[in-house]
Amino acid sequence: MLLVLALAPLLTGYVRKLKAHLLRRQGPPLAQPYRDLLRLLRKEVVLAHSASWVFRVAPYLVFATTWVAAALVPTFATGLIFSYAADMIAIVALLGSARFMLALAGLDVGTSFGGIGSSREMMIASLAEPAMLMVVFTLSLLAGSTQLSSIAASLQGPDVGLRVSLALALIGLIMVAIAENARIPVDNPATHLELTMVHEAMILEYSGRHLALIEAASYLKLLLYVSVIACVFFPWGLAVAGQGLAAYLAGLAVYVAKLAASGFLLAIFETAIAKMRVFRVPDFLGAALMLGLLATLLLFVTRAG
Amino acid sequence: MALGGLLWCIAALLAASVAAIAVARHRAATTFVYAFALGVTTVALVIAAASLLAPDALSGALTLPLGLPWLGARFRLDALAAFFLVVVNLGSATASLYGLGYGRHEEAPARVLPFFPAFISGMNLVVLAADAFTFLFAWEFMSLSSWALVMAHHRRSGNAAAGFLYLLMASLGTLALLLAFGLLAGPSGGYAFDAIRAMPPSAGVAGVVLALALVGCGSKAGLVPLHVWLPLAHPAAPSHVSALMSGVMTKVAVYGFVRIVFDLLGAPNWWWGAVVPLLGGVTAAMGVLYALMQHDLKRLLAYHTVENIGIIFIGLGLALAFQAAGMRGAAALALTAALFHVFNHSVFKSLLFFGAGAVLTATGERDMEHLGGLIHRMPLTALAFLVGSAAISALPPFNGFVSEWLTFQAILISPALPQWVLKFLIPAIGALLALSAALAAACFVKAFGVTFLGRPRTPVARDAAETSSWSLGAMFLLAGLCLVAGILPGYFIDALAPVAQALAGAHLPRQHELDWLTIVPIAQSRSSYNGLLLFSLVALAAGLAADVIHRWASDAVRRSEPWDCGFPDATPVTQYTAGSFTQPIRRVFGTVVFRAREEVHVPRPGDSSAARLHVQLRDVPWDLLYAPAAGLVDFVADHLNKVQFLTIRAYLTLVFGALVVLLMVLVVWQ
Amino acid sequence: MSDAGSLAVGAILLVPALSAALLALLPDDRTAARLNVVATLLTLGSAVVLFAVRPAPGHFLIVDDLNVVFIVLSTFVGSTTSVFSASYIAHELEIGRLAPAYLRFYHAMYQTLMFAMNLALLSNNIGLMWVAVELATLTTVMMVGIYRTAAALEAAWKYFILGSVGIALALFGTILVYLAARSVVGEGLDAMAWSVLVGSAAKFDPALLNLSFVFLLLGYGTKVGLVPLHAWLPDAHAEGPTPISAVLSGLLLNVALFAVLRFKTIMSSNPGALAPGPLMVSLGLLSVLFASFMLYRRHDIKRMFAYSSIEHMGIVTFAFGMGGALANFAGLLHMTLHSLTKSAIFFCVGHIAQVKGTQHMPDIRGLTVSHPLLGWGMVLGVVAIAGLPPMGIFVSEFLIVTSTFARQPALAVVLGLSLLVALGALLLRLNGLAFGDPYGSNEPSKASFVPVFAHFGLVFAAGIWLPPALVAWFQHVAALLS
Amino acid sequence: MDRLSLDIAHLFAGGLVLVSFMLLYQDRMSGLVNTFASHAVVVSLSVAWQAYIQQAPHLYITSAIALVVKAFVIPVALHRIIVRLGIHGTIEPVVGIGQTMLAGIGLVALSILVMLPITAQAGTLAREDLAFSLSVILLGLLMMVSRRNAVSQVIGFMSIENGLILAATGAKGMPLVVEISVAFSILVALIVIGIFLFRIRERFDTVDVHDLDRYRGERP
Repeated sequence: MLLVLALAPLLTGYVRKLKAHLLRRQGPPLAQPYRDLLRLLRKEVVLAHSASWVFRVAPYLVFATTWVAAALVPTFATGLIFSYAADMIAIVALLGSARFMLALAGLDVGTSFGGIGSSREMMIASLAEPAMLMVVFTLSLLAGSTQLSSIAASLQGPDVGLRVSLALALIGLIMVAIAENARIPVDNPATHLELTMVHEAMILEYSGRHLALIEAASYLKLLLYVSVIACVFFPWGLAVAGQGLAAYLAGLAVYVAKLAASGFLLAIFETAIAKMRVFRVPDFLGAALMLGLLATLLLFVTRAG
Repeated sequence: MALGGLLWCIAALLAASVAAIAVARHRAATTFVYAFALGVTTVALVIAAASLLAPDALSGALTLPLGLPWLGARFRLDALAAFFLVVVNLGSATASLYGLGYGRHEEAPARVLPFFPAFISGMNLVVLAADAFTFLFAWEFMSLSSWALVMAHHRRSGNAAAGFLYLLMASLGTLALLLAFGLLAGPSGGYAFDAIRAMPPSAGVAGVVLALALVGCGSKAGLVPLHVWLPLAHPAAPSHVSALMSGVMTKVAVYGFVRIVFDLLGAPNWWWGAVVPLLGGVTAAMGVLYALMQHDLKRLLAYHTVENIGIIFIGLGLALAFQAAGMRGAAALALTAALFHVFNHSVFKSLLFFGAGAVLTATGERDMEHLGGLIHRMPLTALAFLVGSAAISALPPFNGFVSEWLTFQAILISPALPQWVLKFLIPAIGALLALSAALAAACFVKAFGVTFLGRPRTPVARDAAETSSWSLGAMFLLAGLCLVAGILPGYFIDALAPVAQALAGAHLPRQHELDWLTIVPIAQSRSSYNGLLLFSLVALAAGLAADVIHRWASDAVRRSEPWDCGFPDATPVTQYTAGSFTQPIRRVFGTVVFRAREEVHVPRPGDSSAARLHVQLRDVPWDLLYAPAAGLVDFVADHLNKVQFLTIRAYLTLVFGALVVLLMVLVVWQ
Repeated sequence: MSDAGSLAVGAILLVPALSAALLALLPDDRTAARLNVVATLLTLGSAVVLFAVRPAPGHFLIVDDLNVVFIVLSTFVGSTTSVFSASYIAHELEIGRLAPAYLRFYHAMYQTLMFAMNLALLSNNIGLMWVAVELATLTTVMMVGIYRTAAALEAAWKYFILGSVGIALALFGTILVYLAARSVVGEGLDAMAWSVLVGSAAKFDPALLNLSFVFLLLGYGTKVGLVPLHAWLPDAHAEGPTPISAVLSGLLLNVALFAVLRFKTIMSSNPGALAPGPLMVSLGLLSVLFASFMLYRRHDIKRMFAYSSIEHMGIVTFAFGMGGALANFAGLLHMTLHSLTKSAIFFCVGHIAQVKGTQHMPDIRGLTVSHPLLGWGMVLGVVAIAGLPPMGIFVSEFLIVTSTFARQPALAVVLGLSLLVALGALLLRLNGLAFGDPYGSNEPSKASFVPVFAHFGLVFAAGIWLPPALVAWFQHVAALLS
Repeated sequence: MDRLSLDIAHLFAGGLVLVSFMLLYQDRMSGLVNTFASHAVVVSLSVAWQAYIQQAPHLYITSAIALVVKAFVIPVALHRIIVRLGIHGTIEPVVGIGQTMLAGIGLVALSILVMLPITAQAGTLAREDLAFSLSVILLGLLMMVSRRNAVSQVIGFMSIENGLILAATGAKGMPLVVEISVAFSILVALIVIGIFLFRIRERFDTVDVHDLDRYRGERP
């Protein structure tokens, strides 16, 4: 658990740095996110008069749920302890509850921007979640399980081979990940332009430690998705429980490498693509949903063939 | 004997309703009736729970010399009945508890008190009935008493119409069931369920019966497109009655379906497993979309009932499909998921309606657009309502998630089914299910956020007052149940085992022996969920973070105006309203599902009048089914009505014509 | 034994006849009303005696299983109606709608009507029965026209014309039956006696029987109010005094139906004759369908319930037409319960119309608020007549629909749907009548609720529990009919 | 003797049908009433003949009643009414006389068709009589249906009664009760009709049933 907590900001910082480089800027140092968090933590909290306890509790819950969810993903080794506590559906649902709380918090103060944020966020989520679940279907139908560890394990197996549906699922998952993490082209974490912002609008009223927690949560989320993609579609080098420390270290190394690679790809993607209008997002995610469904159905066809 | 005890409870309830007629005007009547109902239903609840845990010991049959003389009124208590009795009496007990406080605000107690116990007893009778006549009698009695409750506030506009539509649809359902039982019983009139079980109908007849049962029970449960009455009638009743109707009566309808299709109808046919889940999926998606478009809190909840009924029917349909394919274990899983969701929905839907009732009594408002900021004035209600919202949105660690998770697991087994139609159909239904779950979350963010959060939009909302402690007690009881059933689902699933065993011929592996109280439907390697662990982990993490932060980092707080991206204007009008919240989703789905049309009237510059957004939604099933039917009746009535105004000579001509026709018939005959 | 029975029979016939004569002479209206009640109660008492002992069938009179049910029912409803009529007529006198002279006439006619109906039920001679029905028709015609308003006279005139035509057709049918019987049992009274006819009907000439049944069905069916012979019924109910509407719906229709049943038994005991079932089923179904649609456009409350009477008579005819032990049982039950319910409804309606001073439904609103007893009585009545539990009609409709669906699905579906249509109309009206904000005068009603709730109590009890003796009785009769 | 008596019976019965057709043909009030009188005469004759060939003296009573009441009393009364109401004018039948006649012929054919299957067991005499009386009844109904005027409707009704009497007397040995009832009913019927016409006269200018209908409760 601590590992993911430690790694998450690093990933974000890494992506930011890369983007800056691609834009010919010399971006913030890798450790910048850590500094942000620490500074925010030390600042005092400014609360609106109309804020209720929901507003104050939300950050902790958001952070905690996301953290737990991230910790449940087999990052560098399968069959970790507690991995049976929740399967992939549960993880998706956990993220869902985090979003639920956040959206409520966005509505709590009673400002127009919080409303915009929450409503758009829920609209996006209402499409992203089914898409995600469809991907989960594909994988679990393939692996005969919804346990991430066993999915990874079975995908490691030789009999999987290369499948159309897998590719589709991968694309779908990536699209969902982009949407869920409020990256370009769905959302832009770096802007406060009211017409376009979604995630930022929700947390507009936050400050101090609350903001820190939420930021941390979003870092974790990014990490979570990346590592899910990594461990499911590129399951090589995952250590299996009880193989001993060496294996764990190897797995860890491979894992970090994977993170680096995917972060790199993400950065390139983001710089290459422009932000889209809010009401194009449904089409985008609808496409993801369709892909997921298609993947599921194609699965039967390929099974049949 | 358990059954006898239950029947005595029912008799006591009926007696109470008769007594209530006499004493309704008295001031203490409210307390008396609700307290009595609370006591009796609690007893019934205990008996039912006991007989569910030990079905072999306590189940039994009984025949009273009532109803059809040569048949008698037959009652039977088996595992299925016991489970639904638990649901019914749990809901009724909490409703009575809530009523102890809520009933004080009732303006016309004489129109509520006599029918409340009658309604409860009617639902109990339906579940216990063991022959067609008693079943339908109780069924219609239930509808009738609830109709009376819907008509309690008959002076409020629209309630009379709601009651009319309700009773009409209920009678349509009863008619369908009547025909279904007519088919099952055969010309000899073997109305007893045992007799029907003894001679299961042929495949064709069974198909017709299934269709009739879908109409009959679906119209009561609110399957699309038979749902139109539900969002009108449920909110019209007093809130604790709405809770009963929405949370419990729809479950009685589900019971009727299960009893007929799983118990009486014999072996299912595979296409049943295609039709029923499809209906369920459509119902779920439509229901939640309707709900999103509502600004009336209670109506929104009613539409969510439609959605959850859809989810339940998905589970039931899957069970049928698996049964037809002979996959007993899978059938048991699907059935358990459906029944568990029945229980869960009854719990959190009652909770939510109680919350809505509290809001209603505190502010006199059902329209969310006039509420807001209530969390400051009624924090406890808000907390309970929040729990309910999380539960109905299928968020862990609450109970709603567990049952939907089980349903997903059942869907994931579907590829093993032989029929290609099902192979392709059921994952699509899964997509619908996921969609409706996500939309439900969105909808309850709206419901809770707009009602309780933000700043009050009207004076009534600003100076609302917390509701009575009785009502709060009822709400927190249910909220606690939501959490317990969410983190310790194993025990509940085990309790459902005998039901699944009886209906599907198999049951899930015993859950509560597993370490850490994990639930494992099929196999550890396949899927598992541990609510307790998740809950404790999250709590741990949150506590840890809070602790760390408050110890090492600052915990200073400064209150100030909201920043709002630098906008100083702080009138509550600028808040996001329910309408604006759902606008994106309306844009996405509305045009397809509701033929939604938005017109924005922006005044010309210089014109100081407010800009106006007019949204028009159309209820497609209504336009396609009900409006034509009503039009047809009107048309026929209009044209036949001319016969009322003929001359005597014309009437004589009718007689004459009849005579001549009959004589001709005679001639042709011979 | 049997002489006690014949005594009872004599009482049933003589008490009404004598009291009719007496009432015609009696000037004082209070005592007249009381005498009216007493007479009907006496008749009821002597009718109940027939359960215990019954005389041997004579040439003109007979008491058998079939008509005892009808007699007790009609005498009972007759007595309760007389109680109701006492309070109703008193009010009519107050507001001066009836002159005392007409009142005397009214009471005399009431008893004459009782006499005629009892005679029709008791007669063992098809000719005598015909005369009795004719007499009943004439008396009711008189009473329908008693208010002497244009509408009332017009209704009476229509009733008279259609009724006499029906009676004429029935007479022709009767003659045909006699002809059919004559060649078998020989000339004379025997050829017109039920007791003889039923036994030897097998040897009758089928063609004659068929012809006769067509005429009898149309003739007496006019009285039953089967569509398309129904035209007199709604107006006669709407324009006459309410007690008469109650008696019409509750009793006279039954008596006519009783006649049809008698001839049906003859028909069905002759193998060569065409089955009477299909004719009755089609006429009954037509009536149900037609009446349930006609309910929608009604503004006059009494006329609406008159149409509902047509509907229910259609149901009963349908049931008897379907035949079979179950359906016949249901038909008998339905007929009994319907006359109880409908007369009770008319009691309510009468008081409501008197309190509100109108029969025009749009002007009657919110009764449960302004007059709780009347309003809830109305609700109860509509619930009962619509066949919803816990009231008894649910039982009979349950039996009819289910037993039909197993044999003739299409018919059952049509029947069920038209019942639904009727329910819709009744509910629509009930919403206006009983609920919403009250409208019109709020003066308390000096109504006597004993008859109303006595009837509803019986109907309710029938819905919950049917006494085994009654059930055995009905089953026996049902077996006779099929 | 039998053969001849049969023929004579037929003669009367057929005559009655003929007169019914004449009733249909009439289009003036006074003429209509007179034709009805002759209708009654024919009936009484045929009844008397039946009484003769059946050796049933009580039938003579019936024939006498028919002769007195319907051939004289009622026509006179009707004439009075007509005069008082001032409606000797045309009767304005709903459909033209021609079509009415054709319909009548159809009805007669129908009644014969209906009677054909009846076995001779019931006695040819009865059978033929029945055919004729049925057609008389149907024609009477047709008359009631095809006339707008209350008086002519009453006449149609009474011609139906005549048909019934014909049938009843044709039925050999039928007990007296029927005749009494018929006479009785006609008597009462006349009283009632008289009362009604009187009252109606009070309220309306005409007895045309068509006008009465305006006074129904629910005309929208």
